[in-house]
Amino acid sequence: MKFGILINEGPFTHQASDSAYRFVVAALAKGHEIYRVFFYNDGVYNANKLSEPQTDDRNLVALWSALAEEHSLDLVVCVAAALRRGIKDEVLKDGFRISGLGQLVEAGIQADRMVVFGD
Amino acid sequence: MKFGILINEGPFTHQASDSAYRFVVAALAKGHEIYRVFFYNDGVYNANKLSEPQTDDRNLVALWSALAEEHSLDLVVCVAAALRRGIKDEVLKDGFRISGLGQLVEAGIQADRMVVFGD
Amino acid sequence: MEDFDDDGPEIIKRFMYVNRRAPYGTIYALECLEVVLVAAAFDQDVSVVFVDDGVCQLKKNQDTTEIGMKNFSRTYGALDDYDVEKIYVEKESLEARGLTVDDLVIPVEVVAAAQLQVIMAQQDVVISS
Amino acid sequence: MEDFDDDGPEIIKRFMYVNRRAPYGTIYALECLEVVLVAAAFDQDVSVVFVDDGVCQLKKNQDTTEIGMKNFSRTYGALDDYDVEKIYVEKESLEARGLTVDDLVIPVEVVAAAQLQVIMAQQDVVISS
Amino acid sequence: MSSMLHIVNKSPFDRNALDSCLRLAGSGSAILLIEDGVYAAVAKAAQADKITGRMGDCSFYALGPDIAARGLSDISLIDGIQVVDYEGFVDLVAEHGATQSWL
Amino acid sequence: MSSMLHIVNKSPFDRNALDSCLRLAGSGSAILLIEDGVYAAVAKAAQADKITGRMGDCSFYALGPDIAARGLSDISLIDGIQVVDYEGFVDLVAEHGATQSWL
Repeated sequence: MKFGILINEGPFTHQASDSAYRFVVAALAKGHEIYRVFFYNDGVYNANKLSEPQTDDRNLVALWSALAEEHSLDLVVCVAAALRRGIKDEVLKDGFRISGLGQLVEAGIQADRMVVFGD
Repeated sequence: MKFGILINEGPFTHQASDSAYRFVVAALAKGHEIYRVFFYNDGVYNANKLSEPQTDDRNLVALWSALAEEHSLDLVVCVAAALRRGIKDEVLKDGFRISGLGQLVEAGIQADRMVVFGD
Repeated sequence: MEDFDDDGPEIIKRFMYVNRRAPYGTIYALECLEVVLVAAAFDQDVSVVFVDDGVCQLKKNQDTTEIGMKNFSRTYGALDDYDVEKIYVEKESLEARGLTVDDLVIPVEVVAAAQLQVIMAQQDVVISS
Repeated sequence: MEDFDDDGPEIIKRFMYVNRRAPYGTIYALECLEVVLVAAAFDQDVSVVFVDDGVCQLKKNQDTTEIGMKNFSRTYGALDDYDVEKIYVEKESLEARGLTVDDLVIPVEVVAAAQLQVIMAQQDVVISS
Repeated sequence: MSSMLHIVNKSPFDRNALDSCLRLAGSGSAILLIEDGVYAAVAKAAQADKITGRMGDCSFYALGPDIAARGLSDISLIDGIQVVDYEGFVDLVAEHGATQSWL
Repeated sequence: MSSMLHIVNKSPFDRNALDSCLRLAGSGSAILLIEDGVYAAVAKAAQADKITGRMGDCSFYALGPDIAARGLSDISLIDGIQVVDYEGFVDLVAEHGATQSWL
């Protein structure tokens, strides 16, 4: 089955991105396809490559990036939400791309299920 | 009277930074002193100079920076909260400085009143 | 605007955008509206629901001058221009907040919770924020 | 550690740190704990309050292995080493959540809302998150 | 030290912040509603009795700019709630003891 | 289309998300508690009757990893709530129709 994922909060402050990450890992393990992960609202902060958690903490920016490389995931950061929050190409982690809200709607159309993670 | 201000949320997603900004402007207009504005939790995102709001929207990063210059405000971004969220010197707006949590406690000691703005 | 007709047979799904937050205190109301305006350009069956504090987004006479934030309440009027016509407001939420349809900035369909249960259950995609 | 004695007569204020949020769902519990550990090094009168979902921060037997987040519940035990001894838990909040003091990871003083009113009213600085 | 100022910035419909504030604010406290907290000031709202129940021993304020932003200027507020602007907010902080924000 | 899956990630003490979900979830819905939503699953909690009141016509699930993280593994949960792991979460999404998150 094809899943679309929407993440509305950044790493750290809310558990949303953690929960989404673990959901995606579990879905892939079960043989499902992840059509797209769309980052909206503060979710765009998940793509900030300058993020440097404490060494004994998880690093969601790196985890998403590595998962994208391993499974060819399409991680899309909303351009409008990102621009106002200062997430631009110069701080964008490998594996993420910036695009428009149409990509969220398209994920809703193409995926069999859409799951939203937020605050 | 000397006020200390604590801001726990970033620009845009919550009104906290807007409310704090308007409070500080009003306090200055009434002749009060702002001992320090401390940015904690997601509040550190207020210092991201890459932030580029729509042209018809307010730009809190720029507003805080300009207010700091005009009134010699001490805008302190918590280093621990900032590091994990990827707010570092290379994206730090003029007028903000990065320092430790002791600066928050010190503001509590030195200011006559501490006001917290958050989610 | 993107056109996915070339990708295969056209898919038309029922999309529901659920608003449960007050405006200005958080950005969710505004950023959800931005999604709906984009979504309207796709050839899908779109509905927008206002429930809980979401009904406050539609209150008339918003004036944000003194808080310095952009007043986006007039933009709801554009939903009609974008052919977004299924706009539901939950009756119980409206009443609990001391509001009536006369207080709202656009015409809406007021539905009781029991009706909204049915409408929600018919959706293919539910986007909340 | 900073020392402000040289700046003039020593000021000792009553600082209260108020925890009203559950752990892990949001970072506020962890980042508030980080503030308290720094604050303890200053020569001030520090108290920490757990009220509403904040009482859940102190629940024993937290195991975060499967959610992949750092388990910081043992760090509350360090408050005593830092001479933070005024740790209050609101009785009403604890009971509403089906918990008792035996469920908590550190010894605390359980206070009723009426007592907590008095303690809060004595503070000079209240930091909430 | 004079009485405390409590600040509530959350809708009483969405969160428990106002409930907790009213439970833990001592007699004589000042309570200021800002941001989404101003929805608690609406006279006809289902939650209005929460505030009227403490009107006798606490003083209540609401931030006018937040009321206007949310379109509540044409709505009746609970009798006895005083509307202040940002300068009034500053005065409230200065005139009271510690300030507590119920985030 | 089969019945909906509703996801609640908020504490029932702090927010109105569970209340709204229970009011608007149709008969036959599945309701999954994740993150701080798992506090609603505690049998002795003051809010427990909210869920027991819908136990007859909805099915309830709670995410085990979030229960364990919050130290609730040694606490009695409401009878009838099924504990699932992340793979069970994925199955619930796949087996139901649309998913609605009560943020």
